[in-house]
Amino acid sequence: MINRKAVINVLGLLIFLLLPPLTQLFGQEYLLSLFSRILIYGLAAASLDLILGYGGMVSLGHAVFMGIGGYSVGILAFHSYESTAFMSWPLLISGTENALLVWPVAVLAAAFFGLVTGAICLRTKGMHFIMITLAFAQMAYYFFVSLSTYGGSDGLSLYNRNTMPLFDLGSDVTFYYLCLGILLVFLLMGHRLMQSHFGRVISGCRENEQRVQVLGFASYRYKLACYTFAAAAAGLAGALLANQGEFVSPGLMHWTKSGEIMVMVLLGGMGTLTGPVLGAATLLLMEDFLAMYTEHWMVILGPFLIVVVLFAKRGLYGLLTGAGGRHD
Amino acid sequence: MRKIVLSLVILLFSMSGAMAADPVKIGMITTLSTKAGYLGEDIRDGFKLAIDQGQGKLGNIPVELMVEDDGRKPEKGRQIAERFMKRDKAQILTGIVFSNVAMAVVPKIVRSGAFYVSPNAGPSKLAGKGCDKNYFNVAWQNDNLHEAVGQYVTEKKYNNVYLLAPNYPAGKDALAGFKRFYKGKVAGEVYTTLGQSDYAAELASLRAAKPDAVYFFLPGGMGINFIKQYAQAGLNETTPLFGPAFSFDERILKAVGDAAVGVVNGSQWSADLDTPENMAFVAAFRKAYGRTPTLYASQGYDAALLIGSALAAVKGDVSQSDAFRAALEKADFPTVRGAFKFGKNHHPVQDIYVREVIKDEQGNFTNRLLKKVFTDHADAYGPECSMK
Amino acid sequence: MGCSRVLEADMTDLLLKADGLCKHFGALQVCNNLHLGVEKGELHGLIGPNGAGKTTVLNLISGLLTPDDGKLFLAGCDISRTSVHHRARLGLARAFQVTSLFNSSTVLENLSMAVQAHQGKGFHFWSNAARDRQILEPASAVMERMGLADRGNIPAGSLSHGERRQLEMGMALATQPAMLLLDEPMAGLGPGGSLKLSELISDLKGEITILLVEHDMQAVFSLADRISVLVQGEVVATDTPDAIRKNKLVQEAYLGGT
Amino acid sequence: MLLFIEQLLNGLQLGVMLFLMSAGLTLVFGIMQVINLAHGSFYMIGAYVAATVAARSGSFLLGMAVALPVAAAVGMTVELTVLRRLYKRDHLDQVLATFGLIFFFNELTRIIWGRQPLFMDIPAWLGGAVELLPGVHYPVYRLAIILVGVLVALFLYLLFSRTRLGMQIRAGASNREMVAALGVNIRLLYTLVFGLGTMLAALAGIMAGPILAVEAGMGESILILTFVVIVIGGIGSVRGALIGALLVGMVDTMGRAFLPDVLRFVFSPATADTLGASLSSMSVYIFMAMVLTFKPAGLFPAHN
Repeated sequence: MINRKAVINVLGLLIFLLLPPLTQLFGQEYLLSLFSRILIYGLAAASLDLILGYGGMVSLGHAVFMGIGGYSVGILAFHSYESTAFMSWPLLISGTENALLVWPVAVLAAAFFGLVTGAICLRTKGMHFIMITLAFAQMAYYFFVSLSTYGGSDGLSLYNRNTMPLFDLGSDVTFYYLCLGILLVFLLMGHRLMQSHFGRVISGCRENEQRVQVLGFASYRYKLACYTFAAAAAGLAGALLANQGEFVSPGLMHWTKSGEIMVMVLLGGMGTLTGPVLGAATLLLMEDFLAMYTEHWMVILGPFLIVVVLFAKRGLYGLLTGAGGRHD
Repeated sequence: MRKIVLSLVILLFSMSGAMAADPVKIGMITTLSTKAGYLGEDIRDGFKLAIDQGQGKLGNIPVELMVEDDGRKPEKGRQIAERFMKRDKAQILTGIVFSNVAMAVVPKIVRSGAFYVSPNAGPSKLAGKGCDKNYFNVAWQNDNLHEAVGQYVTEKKYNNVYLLAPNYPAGKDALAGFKRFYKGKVAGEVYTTLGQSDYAAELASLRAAKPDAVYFFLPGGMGINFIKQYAQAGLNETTPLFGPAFSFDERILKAVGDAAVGVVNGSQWSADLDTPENMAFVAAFRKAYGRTPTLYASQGYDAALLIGSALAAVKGDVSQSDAFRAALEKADFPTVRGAFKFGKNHHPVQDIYVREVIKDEQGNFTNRLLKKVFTDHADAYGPECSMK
Repeated sequence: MGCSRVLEADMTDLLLKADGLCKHFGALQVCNNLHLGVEKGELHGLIGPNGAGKTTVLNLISGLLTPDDGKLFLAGCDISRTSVHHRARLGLARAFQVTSLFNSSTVLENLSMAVQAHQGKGFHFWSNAARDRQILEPASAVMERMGLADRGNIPAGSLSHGERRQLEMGMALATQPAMLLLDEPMAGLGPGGSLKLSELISDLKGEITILLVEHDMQAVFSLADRISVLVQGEVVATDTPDAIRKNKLVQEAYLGGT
Repeated sequence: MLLFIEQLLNGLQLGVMLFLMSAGLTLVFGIMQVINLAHGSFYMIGAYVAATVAARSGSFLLGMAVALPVAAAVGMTVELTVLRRLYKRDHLDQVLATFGLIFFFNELTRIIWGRQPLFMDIPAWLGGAVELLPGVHYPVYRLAIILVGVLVALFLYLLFSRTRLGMQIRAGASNREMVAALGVNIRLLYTLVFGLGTMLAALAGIMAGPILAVEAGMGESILILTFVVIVIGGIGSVRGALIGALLVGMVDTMGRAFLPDVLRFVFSPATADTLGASLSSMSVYIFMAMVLTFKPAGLFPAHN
């Protein structure tokens, strides 16, 4: 079984590595940006998987962190074009397009929002947790919708992608490989994290939180740390997405977006980290290709999701690898 | 099996046919799904009508129209634009309904050297600072219709108007546009939640403010809800309602019914605009699709004709981009709006009317032209545009 | 408030002291001015008729419930309002009546979690927990002691009922507690299983202070140093097994109950 | 003051609407433990069918008479074909499957009825407004909605406290095995409860039809509010749904009506308008976050 899983993973990696030359060979370069988006959504979905699949925290507001990451890029770029300061008190923050500055800001901003809202959300459980995460996401959504300085619901358009030494982010191929690299690093980190002592506690919280507490772990702190980490990763995904599309809008934080990310995780197979990437690929590709054949593509996508739930209990990744999701 | 072979053969023929004629590809990114899907449908149908009337040609040049649904999502619109440009090598794109999609997609298109002709959305940014030589708007700048009603309301000596719009930039622009020409007092200015469906609380406050007229901008379903509830609250009997044409197109009127009768709204076009081109268009549209065209359909149709006129000028060779652009700028096409030309920011300079909602003899709800408010009206953002 | 893990040095005579604990659910008073003292090193039995509130008492002690009134001291330190995990960190371990394990994890992983908790290794993000010898060794030792040595790689969910009980005990033990709360460890076990568990418990006697709640009277009376009798949320007697056997109040409570 | 009374009525009416939706959802959740995101789709189906029948026949009541059983039938079919298989499954599987149902139903209505929003009018006998107090005019139809809500609340109360079926349902919510052991056909019971929940959603949709735009996707905007209601009220509790619905209705209406005015005391009018509009959009969510911060299980948790 391990072999089959390894084969699938290596195969997947090979496909992703070879995509840029392949698309060039067949003259389908436009696919590259679609696949960049798949990688970015894969990152977001995998980060959701950390809290949802491993930690049992079902969040319906994960997209908000993408939105915050994206807006960090958008707002700083906006001030850079306008040559104005984002903030002049208590410390001067001016706009910038340097990825090495902007992306960490995006990650920190998302992590901070995750920390603060997580501290409140994690007091609740189950359905209530779902709804309170949604509540915070909706608040952020309406906040950005009415924020007319930064375009409100129309969003913010970037003139070009962020700059980075050594890498030309404007090149689709470079950008694609950068996304791939970031995703791989994240998957590796996530994998190690979930095998670490910390990961054990997180998985324990999903299965039996009371037991974890009785053993002497302050489960709340562990969950909050995990939630914050996932938020940070989603923030990075948002920063990447803003660069990929050269655009951010509040639509990025709408609850349907959070729902889509959740669908990606479930579709691919939760508690597997790689599964959600597969889920992201499946959902986005289906959306794209079905739409080419019929305007009514949703009438096919809907039942497809139901069929997956009913017949592939552990998601597509489970179906492919033959092994289960989660742990066993 | 035979079916498969047959369809393969058909496919091959159609492909070889395509190669022989080498039609100009036009990519249409529009919104067909979501609640707002009917807007994109009308733009597409209007555009298609022009192509069908030319038997597959625009400006006597064979064209191939590719249509895809953006689902009102900016990133999806962008994805489609990229596919049209990179895979299909389309150099002419059109179709976007919503400003937020346009803001995400249009800059990418025009910067890569392709042309974009907007049949609907006209965000102020693209008319002002963000204008581009390859971007043409054949509909209106977002503020235009609001400005016309502002002017009309002032002419009619209303002096205490209550304003209502959703809390998002287009909503604020709309009211700003109205106020640009409205000279009276503002009885109240209310911003509602985007996507709100129940307006009972707003209507109660509105009644309490005792305005002598109400101006609202609530596109799509929000408008349907508002107009119905406005009439149900009995306000239409005491306080006249004004709005832009967006909430009074023939398809919305069908869903609103009697509640909208008598409402005056601003538009650059009307189905009863008495020009030979328009009469022919309305008749042809009714025949082809079995419904009265909306202003969106007229804009789609005009966009197609405009593109056709420029295609004819370069004999279908869009790669002569300077010549193609020059031809577009001339706007030498038989518009259904009577008069049309471009300002230097490639936005319309056109007449704007107010219309009144009526119930015609057959019991259908439609608009009747009331008055021409502006002649050769241009938008307010042109001076910010650096193009000459 | 300056409470630290219970060490041999700072132990007073009473390791655990409950001082007038009260708890009610709606109109139901399940714990009523309860006083209980457990001496250091003893095996203290807690018995009582059905519905006397034994499990509630354990929940109050371990912190899963907060008392409406009264105080609770562990080694002289007030823990009445502290959290579950804090009490555990102070050396209070609990084995549940309905076994509470990580079912999809293996026996060894379950025990490792407990050892990890004891060692306070939670915020280690990078090292592989499955290869941490500092954890594996004590976990294996407990596994051996609990007689589960050959079941290490079996998911806890697939163990037999008796084995699950043993593991449950092991989990509590692996945190090297100063005090162990055992909630009906023999419940649902056959005679063989009961015997095995009795042996395990008597093996621990003297090493760890134990509060044992058990239905199996024979086991309690043979294992316990002292026994408290709980009736309607109140401790009516605390004494040696022999004295309890002869206690009239106790006989009344039990005979009256049946 | 008069305005305040009118706004109170508006809040009440919105609350009643939300109650119709949330009663069904909370029942289904409390009894089958199913998170049904497709609840909004039944609201939409109710509105579409009623609008179609009412347009053809000219009778609002006939529209309602047809739409209720049709929606219930659709609901029960969904229960039999999809949801039944998900009762024992993880909540997340239910979320995914019912998310799929939303896509399906939205697109299906677009295929059947087209993209055009449908028209539905207030029946003539419920048109116009009445003067409740001197100076307080209120649309009759909105009063009718309040009345329908009161009737439904009464009906549910009687159903649960007086009828055998109702008691079985309640018992089923607290202890599934026990009810099965008593020989109640639990599968049939579930299907019936689901049908009832669907019908309540459809009723909300029908009542909303004449006020709102009948369009594909109309269910989602109210769905989220419905979830807010049942979470605030305490999941699984019909009483909680009632109180939660009224609270949410009030908070939302009052926020929209008075927040900008209140803020004008502190801020400049322009700032107050914008800030008030943003805050009132969020008011319901802020309210929910506050409730859950202090009562993490909602106001009336159904199970201890």
